[in-house]
Amino acid sequence: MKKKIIELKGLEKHYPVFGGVLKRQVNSVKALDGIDLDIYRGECLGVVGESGCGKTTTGKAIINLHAPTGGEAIYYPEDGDPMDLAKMSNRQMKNAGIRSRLQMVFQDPTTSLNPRMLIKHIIAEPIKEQEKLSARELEKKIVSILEMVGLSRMHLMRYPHEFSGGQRQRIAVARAIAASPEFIVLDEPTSALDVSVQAQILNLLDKLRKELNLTYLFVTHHLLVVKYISTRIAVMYLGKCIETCPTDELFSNPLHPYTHALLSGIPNPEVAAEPNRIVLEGDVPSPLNPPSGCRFHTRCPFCIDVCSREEPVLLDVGNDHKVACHRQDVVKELVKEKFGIEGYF
Amino acid sequence: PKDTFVFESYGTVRTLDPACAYDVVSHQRIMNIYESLIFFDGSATDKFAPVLATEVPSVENGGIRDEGKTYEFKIRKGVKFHNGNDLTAEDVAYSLKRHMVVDQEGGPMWMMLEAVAGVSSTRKDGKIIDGIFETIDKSIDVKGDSVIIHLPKPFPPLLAVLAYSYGGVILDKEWTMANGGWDGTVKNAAKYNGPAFGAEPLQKIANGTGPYKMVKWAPSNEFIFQRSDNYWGEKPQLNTAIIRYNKEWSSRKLALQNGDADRVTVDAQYLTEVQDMDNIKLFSVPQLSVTGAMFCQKINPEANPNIGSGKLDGEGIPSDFFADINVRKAFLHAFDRQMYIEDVWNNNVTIPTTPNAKGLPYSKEEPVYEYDLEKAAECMKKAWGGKVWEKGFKMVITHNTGNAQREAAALMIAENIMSLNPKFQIEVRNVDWKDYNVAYRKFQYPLFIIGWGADYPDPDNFLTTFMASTGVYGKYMGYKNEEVDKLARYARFEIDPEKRRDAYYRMQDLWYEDAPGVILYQKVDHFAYRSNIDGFIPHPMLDHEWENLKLLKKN
Amino acid sequence: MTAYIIRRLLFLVFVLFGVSILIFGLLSTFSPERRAAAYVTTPKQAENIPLIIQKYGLDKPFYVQYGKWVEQVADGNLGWSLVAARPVAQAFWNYFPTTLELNLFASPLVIIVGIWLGTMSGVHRDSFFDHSTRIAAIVGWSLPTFLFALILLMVFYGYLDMFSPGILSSDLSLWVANNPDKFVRYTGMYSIDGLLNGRLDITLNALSHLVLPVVTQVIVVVALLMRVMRSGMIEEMNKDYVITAKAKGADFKTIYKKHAKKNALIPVITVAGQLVALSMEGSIAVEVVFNRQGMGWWLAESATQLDMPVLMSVCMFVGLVFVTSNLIIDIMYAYVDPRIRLH
Amino acid sequence: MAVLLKAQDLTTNFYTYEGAVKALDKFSLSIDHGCTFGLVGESGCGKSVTVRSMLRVIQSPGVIEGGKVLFSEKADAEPVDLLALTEEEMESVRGDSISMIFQEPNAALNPVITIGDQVAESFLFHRVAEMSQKICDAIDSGESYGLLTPYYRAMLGVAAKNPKAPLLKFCSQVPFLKWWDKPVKKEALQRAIKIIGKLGIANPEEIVTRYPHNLSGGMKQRIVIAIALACHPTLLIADEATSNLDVTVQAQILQLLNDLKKESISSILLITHDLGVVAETCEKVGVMYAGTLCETGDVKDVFSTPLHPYTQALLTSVPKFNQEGELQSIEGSVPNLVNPPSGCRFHPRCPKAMDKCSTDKPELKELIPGHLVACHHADRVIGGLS
Amino acid sequence: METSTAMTAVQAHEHPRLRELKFTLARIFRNPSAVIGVVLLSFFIGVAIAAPYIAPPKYAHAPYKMPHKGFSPTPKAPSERFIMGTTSGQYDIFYGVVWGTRTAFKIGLFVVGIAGFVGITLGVLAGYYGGWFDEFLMRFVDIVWSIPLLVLAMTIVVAFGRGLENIMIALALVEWRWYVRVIRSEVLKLRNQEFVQAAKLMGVSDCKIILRHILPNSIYPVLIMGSMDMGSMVISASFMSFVGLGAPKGYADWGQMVALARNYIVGPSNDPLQFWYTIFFPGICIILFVLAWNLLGDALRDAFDPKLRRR
Ligand SMILES: Nc1ncnc2c1ncn2[C@@H]1O[C@H](COP(=O)(O)OP(=O)(O)OP(=O)(O)O)[C@@H](O)[C@H]1O
Ligand SMILES: Nc1ncnc2c1ncn2[C@@H]1O[C@H](COP(=O)(O)OP(=O)(O)OP(=O)(O)O)[C@@H](O)[C@H]1O
Ligand SMILES: [Mg+2]
Ligand SMILES: [Mg+2]
Repeated sequence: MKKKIIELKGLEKHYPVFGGVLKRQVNSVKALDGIDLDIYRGECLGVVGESGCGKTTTGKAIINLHAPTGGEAIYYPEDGDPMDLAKMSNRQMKNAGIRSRLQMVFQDPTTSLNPRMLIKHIIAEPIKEQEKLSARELEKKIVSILEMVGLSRMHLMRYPHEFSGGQRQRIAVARAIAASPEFIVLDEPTSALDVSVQAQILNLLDKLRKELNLTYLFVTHHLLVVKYISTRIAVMYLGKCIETCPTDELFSNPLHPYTHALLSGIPNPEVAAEPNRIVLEGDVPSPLNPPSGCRFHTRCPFCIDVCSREEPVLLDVGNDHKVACHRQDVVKELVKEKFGIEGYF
Repeated sequence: PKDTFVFESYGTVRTLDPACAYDVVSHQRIMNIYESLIFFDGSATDKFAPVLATEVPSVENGGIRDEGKTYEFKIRKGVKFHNGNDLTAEDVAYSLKRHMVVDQEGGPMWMMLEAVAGVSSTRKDGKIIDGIFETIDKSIDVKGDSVIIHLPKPFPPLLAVLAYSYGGVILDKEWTMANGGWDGTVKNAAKYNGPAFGAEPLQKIANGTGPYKMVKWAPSNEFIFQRSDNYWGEKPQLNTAIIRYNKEWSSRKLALQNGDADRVTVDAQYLTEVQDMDNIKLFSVPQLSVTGAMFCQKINPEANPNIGSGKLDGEGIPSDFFADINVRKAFLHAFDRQMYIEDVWNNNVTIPTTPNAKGLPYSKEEPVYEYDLEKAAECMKKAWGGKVWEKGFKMVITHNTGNAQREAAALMIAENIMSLNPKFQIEVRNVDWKDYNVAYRKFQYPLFIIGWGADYPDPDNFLTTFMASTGVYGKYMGYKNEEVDKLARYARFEIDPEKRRDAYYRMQDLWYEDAPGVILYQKVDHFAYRSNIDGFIPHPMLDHEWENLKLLKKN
Repeated sequence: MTAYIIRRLLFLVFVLFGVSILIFGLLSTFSPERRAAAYVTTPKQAENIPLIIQKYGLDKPFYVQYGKWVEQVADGNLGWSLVAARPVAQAFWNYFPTTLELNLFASPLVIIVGIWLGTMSGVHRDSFFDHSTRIAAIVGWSLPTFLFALILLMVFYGYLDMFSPGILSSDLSLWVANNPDKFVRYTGMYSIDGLLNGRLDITLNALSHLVLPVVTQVIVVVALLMRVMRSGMIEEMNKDYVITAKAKGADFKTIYKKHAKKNALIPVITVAGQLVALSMEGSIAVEVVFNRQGMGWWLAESATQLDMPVLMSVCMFVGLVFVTSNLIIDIMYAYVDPRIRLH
Repeated sequence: MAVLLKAQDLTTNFYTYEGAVKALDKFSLSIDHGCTFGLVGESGCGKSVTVRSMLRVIQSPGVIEGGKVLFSEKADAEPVDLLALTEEEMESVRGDSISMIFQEPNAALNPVITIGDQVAESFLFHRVAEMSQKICDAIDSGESYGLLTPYYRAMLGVAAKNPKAPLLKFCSQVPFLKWWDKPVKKEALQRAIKIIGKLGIANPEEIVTRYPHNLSGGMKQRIVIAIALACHPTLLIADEATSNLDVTVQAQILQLLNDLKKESISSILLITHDLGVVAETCEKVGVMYAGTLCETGDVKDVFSTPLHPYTQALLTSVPKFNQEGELQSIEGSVPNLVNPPSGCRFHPRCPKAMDKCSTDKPELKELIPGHLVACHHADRVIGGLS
Repeated sequence: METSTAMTAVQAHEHPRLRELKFTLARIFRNPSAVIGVVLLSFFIGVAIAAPYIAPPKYAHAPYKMPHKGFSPTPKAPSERFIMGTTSGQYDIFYGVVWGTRTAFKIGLFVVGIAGFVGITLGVLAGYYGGWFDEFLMRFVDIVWSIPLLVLAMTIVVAFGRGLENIMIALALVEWRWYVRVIRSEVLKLRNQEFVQAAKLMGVSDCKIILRHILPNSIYPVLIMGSMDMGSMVISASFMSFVGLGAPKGYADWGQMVALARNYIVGPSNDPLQFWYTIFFPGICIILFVLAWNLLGDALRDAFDPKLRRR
């Protein structure tokens, strides 16, 4: 049985919105509105969804970069008792020795590296936080990490701007690894990169995960990328997780209408016949006032009464496949009926 | 225009209420609108001409009686105030009393009170003195067309006080009361006593008998006079006069040069710039105002940055540093009169030898401690048993900001003393005039430079001020000589001129002997007119802010 | 929007309170004697300093004096100005119109000239025009205002005998003083009152006295505006929407006038507050040199004569102007930039 | 098929502080009438610069150094060189014959001008004469435009003949008189509403009064498209019209472009770095690398038998639907265009590079009919193929 | 794996910091106005350093006192003895100009130093930690902000007393508000930057984050402002001298000298330019000094402009 590393129970993150004469809180952006998710050791969990649906927020909330406003994020260390990260402060995490075990790699390598620090110092920073090393040992360690990500000793004494985007992302990954983490949130690590470089990073990440036994939360909106790298996928919509299942299962047997829409929207580089598309109407509703009931019902082509009234729960339908839809059992037929789509291969 | 006179200057009027005004600028405005019983005769300081009185009282004409304790003024008839009311003896008596009743804090009424009640204020420690208003009320009587003043003791300067100071300015009783002035009763007098600044009822209104009316007073901007139609005397030639505020010298100078102003105030240091100007008449008028550098013989050692360590250890001076006459003499020898006259004043000044400047009664030429650095050094060597010379000292000399002449004197003394011995270190610092006033009164300055302008042209006003231990400056010099104090008290009330003279001569001798300070200069004011203005009569008590408009003629 | 304005008004009250405490606190570092000395005009009066202290309670603790001051202010009594020889509140109306007049003429000029120059040099970047205006601006910026004012005074009044300092020529000033019924001082500004009373000569005369002060004021303030406008223009001209407009077939003039300029104005508005502050500062030197008795002159004079009630009130007034103008600027901001919503 | 637009040896440099960025180096390309042409390449390879150079809307410090852009609006007409036109003539081409959709809908719309105004502008730049004529006719047939109708009639009469008449220019400077074009503006706004409505935006009357920030990304992109389509251009250039949008929205936009093309536009130049989009929507494709075109031809040909090593690598480095095994990656990174590699710009990363590659710049050669490639190896590859 | 920047290959042996410095300097000096600025500034620095040799003081303990020969208020034209003439009070203009350079630097460095230090410290803390301290500080800044520089500075000088030291203190007490605001807004931007968040994730302490990540990245706008301020503070100080709150007469301070010369700008009618030297020399010094710093500041602004920064 796979071991859990992190378990989210109704995790919530609301960003307050202020207004009125006295600038009191008048509303909140429900960026993350009660999400349940298990993450297992050694897996790469892809999180997909539209822009603004709360993917990044999930990642940041888990590792407590933005303290969650509700729910639990339970971390199961390899040895020792589980702890609820959502209730811990940064300092507590540091004292418990788990701060550096949860890391993050950001989307834009340009802004995630301090432009005024040498690569050497950037990578040394997390190492120094963990152990005292002599200068020589430190350098040795840095070089070994650099080599792990495909850079070399000659890059030590350079500034980030002297690197290409792909190299910078490697450095960002190297820095994350240098903290010897167990779990890394990868927030669209390739979307700022060139197509030709994207593959390098994806391969690197995959290699590192296997070598170092890391767990990834891979956030992206590029479905083919998740398909390539993830072992399991969670689909999000408006601050909710609506479907999670192993990668292959998702592409072969999607259950949520939104997932269908996502899959059908992927342009296929393989030259094929005219594709059939599920073109959704309208835009994503505002997370300030999310729709009642099923959040997708405003755009769902198969919406029925109950959808706007009741919020569907995330149901396990077997095969490690969970979905939150009132009509999950009939969606496939409906799609076929209405759009003539049978599969996405 | 032809009949308009424009004068640019930088003085600011504080108030038009004669009971409260105590500065030259206000004086100028008031005295061209109001009139007093008598005024100076031409350029004289000791001769008077009748104005609202028909004659100047004297012992000869019986106006002064009872060995100088009773004065009688006959009031002129047919004089009208600007508002049309007639002048009566009642108005005169009311006015004289009213000023004293009002007696604002820091006002000029101490002179009249001194004469009439023998005190310098209606209040003591902030409380009204019992019975003072009765005393004031009783001291002035109306008898027919005459007003009689009773003094408890003879007071020789009384005529001068009445002529120049505000005590003699005559108001319209009816109008004053209508405008919230004293209601004339002793009972209510306390209510009108000591008004706050700006709360004086006549502060910005005026109604006099004078040749000019006020048309407009925009403070610190312009003051406009207009000839009064019902003036009793000779009709002045100028119809209007504008006195405009202008502090920037360049701008004033250009105004004079371009003919936009008929007269501007010229400070001494700019004299040369005006001298060569075309179409300009320049008068240099020595004033009854002397400036001196005074040594403080008991400096306040508390938190005083001006005396360094406060000890004679080369890093400061002790608080009684100047109590040693040798130190004082050394400083006096360090003052280079010749150079001061030439450089600072362009040879255009006299340096009186004593506070009783030339032009004052009983002025006497005393010897001076001539400029001689060797002698200065000698004195210094003797001072404090030679300790001064050996240890050196450090101190600060101050002068008030913006006065170039005083600044030069301070620098000169400081630099000359410093040249005696490299261990002597003197810093010259400027201090805002108001702070200066406060500080020297707290005995903060080892040496302070300050001037005194006559309230009335009498040696008393100068010698007592500068020398007596009760005098305004004598006090803060910490200088005390019993003989001086006795002479000063005695001479003030003595009416025999011979005896007075002897007393004042002796005091002036003592100024030299005791060397409590040095007189730096007798102020010279410069009056620069466009050449088409005639009629200016110089007067040693009417300084550069003054202008007697009715005398001027423009052609 | 309403909530925003209400909040800003509350803020205004807060700032005024803060300013008054601040200035009062600063001025109460004076010893009671020094503050009493402010009431003294001749050395002879200085005798009475202890009495003055007592009378005005100058030796009381800070909060007592402040409380008393607040009480007075609530009564509309801002104190007595020595310089003006008037109660502060009254004197204010003597001086304020003069400053207002100066800035009334200077500000539009500053805005027009600054925006025009900035736009032009931004659009024609690196041209001769651009370089020369930039150099002029930087030199103007480096020149002390008062020095510049004095030089103008020397050249125009000294050599050419034009544009005399002051507010109004004496003959007209006389006429006005003598005819209070024929010439009503509606606004206190001669240039405008002249028009309102149908006396064009007075207006012209007042304007001729305004030429040099306004020129000085404009030169002092315009440099900043120009610089911001220029860089805004350069930035906006490189934005994608300009390319879009070009791709639509827009001509150059439309591009910079309609598209870029409006956007470039947005950063200009952010420095508008600074412009207001600069104008207030500029007014001091201008008024002192050109002998115009306005607020700036009053302040300078009060500072040198320790006229504390004035310092206090002028600071409060300046704060008031500043905060209100910032409020107006913010509202303008929201007007120019539809993305901003005030809340 | 007739050639609509042909770029020859287009060279564009950006003179930056670090030196001249040689963004386009002898770039050549041709687009036929009625064809959807996809231009692909990774970020920074010069796709946007290409089209901006063609339209001559390069931002400073960019300078078009040389080349020709031959454009023949009518299939049989003599082509004109856009780079040789005067600025004024160019203005009438832009937005009318050729128009452009920009990469960033956020940046491409002026934030302080209303949507309606921005869309209507296109008409005001190119259709004043026509609209004036229409209004004149309307007035002549009795329609009233308020009190000023006679003034409008007179002025619009002039405008109908020559919208750039000096009289009109003069009047536009004068207060009050400058309102002569009010009816035209109104008409332009009407047209804007119509075209916005056509793009599937509900409630266009209301939308035109809004500012860009009130709209969602998808809507903004539609507005940008509306602006480009306003005057029925012969060539529509879509510069990554969908790359910043979400998958679901991207689907909407692509659908829209497809529909529009069927209806009206003759040709589309679609720029993207998403090979999937090209495969689905285009007939022809050009692959760019570092400022040069390395391969062009029919989509099917290029994607099934890529001849250029870069194209080959690119195709294997993007994850595909039925991806199996590891992704092949191209080693190294995109060159800095200040100091581009000599010879073939791809040679430092090319697995097959030989000496010649680093010295000689390969020409674009038509090896298979309709399939051009710029590579010294291509011959051999062809040989291998056959 | 090699970035293709030729530069890195050529200069790889250099220490990267040196390389960066060179690069920055090269960018600054590419701007001709910066060159002018730096040349002017070096000249002033040279004069300030060499002041005791160029113009030996009369009293070693008071070198800022301008020596004077006599007391005459009328300035005297340049002569062999006084090569720039003497100003009112017969002070040697040349001496004043030379030592005034030191005064100018003193004013600039003191004001910018204090204001910068206070402003940066408070601004960084407020921006980084936020909370009540930030709230309190910013409300206080709001209050101080609402009074223009000169007005507030004048009030402070009045309260503390005249003199150059007090002017400097007053200006510093007013000017810090700018630094607080500028640096705080920079810090607010940086605080949510990803590299700062990354550092936090690694458990780096706040103190190190501030010193290593926040300060080095937020200091540039402050540098630019500081350089501009170096000049403008001299102008502000000279304005105070002009109003009459400044250094005592005879103190070697350009502002004081200009203020002193104000009455001689217009010479007598027959020779209007008679006293040109009284205003010209100190005036030109002020202008050039301020100009130098402004040019430098402008060049820094260009050089550090993030939009132009190479990626
Ligand atoms: N600091 C914040 N303050 C307020 N609202 C925020 C903040 N960060 C994010 N949000 C809001 O929360 C919602 C979710 O944001 P999030 O960044 O998690 O989306 P995302 O799925 O990562 O989107 P993208 O694909 O664009 O990165 C958005 O509506 C966003 O506007
Ligand atoms: N304004 C500019 N200043 C300097 N260099 C520029 C400028 N605009 C573009 N470039 C350079 O020109 C090259 C091509 O840029 P271009 O925008 O055409 O790329 P692109 O292919 O459109 O990329 P993307 O997919 O990111 O839009 C880039 O290397 C870029 O650095
Ligand atoms: Mg995100
Ligand atoms: Mg592009």
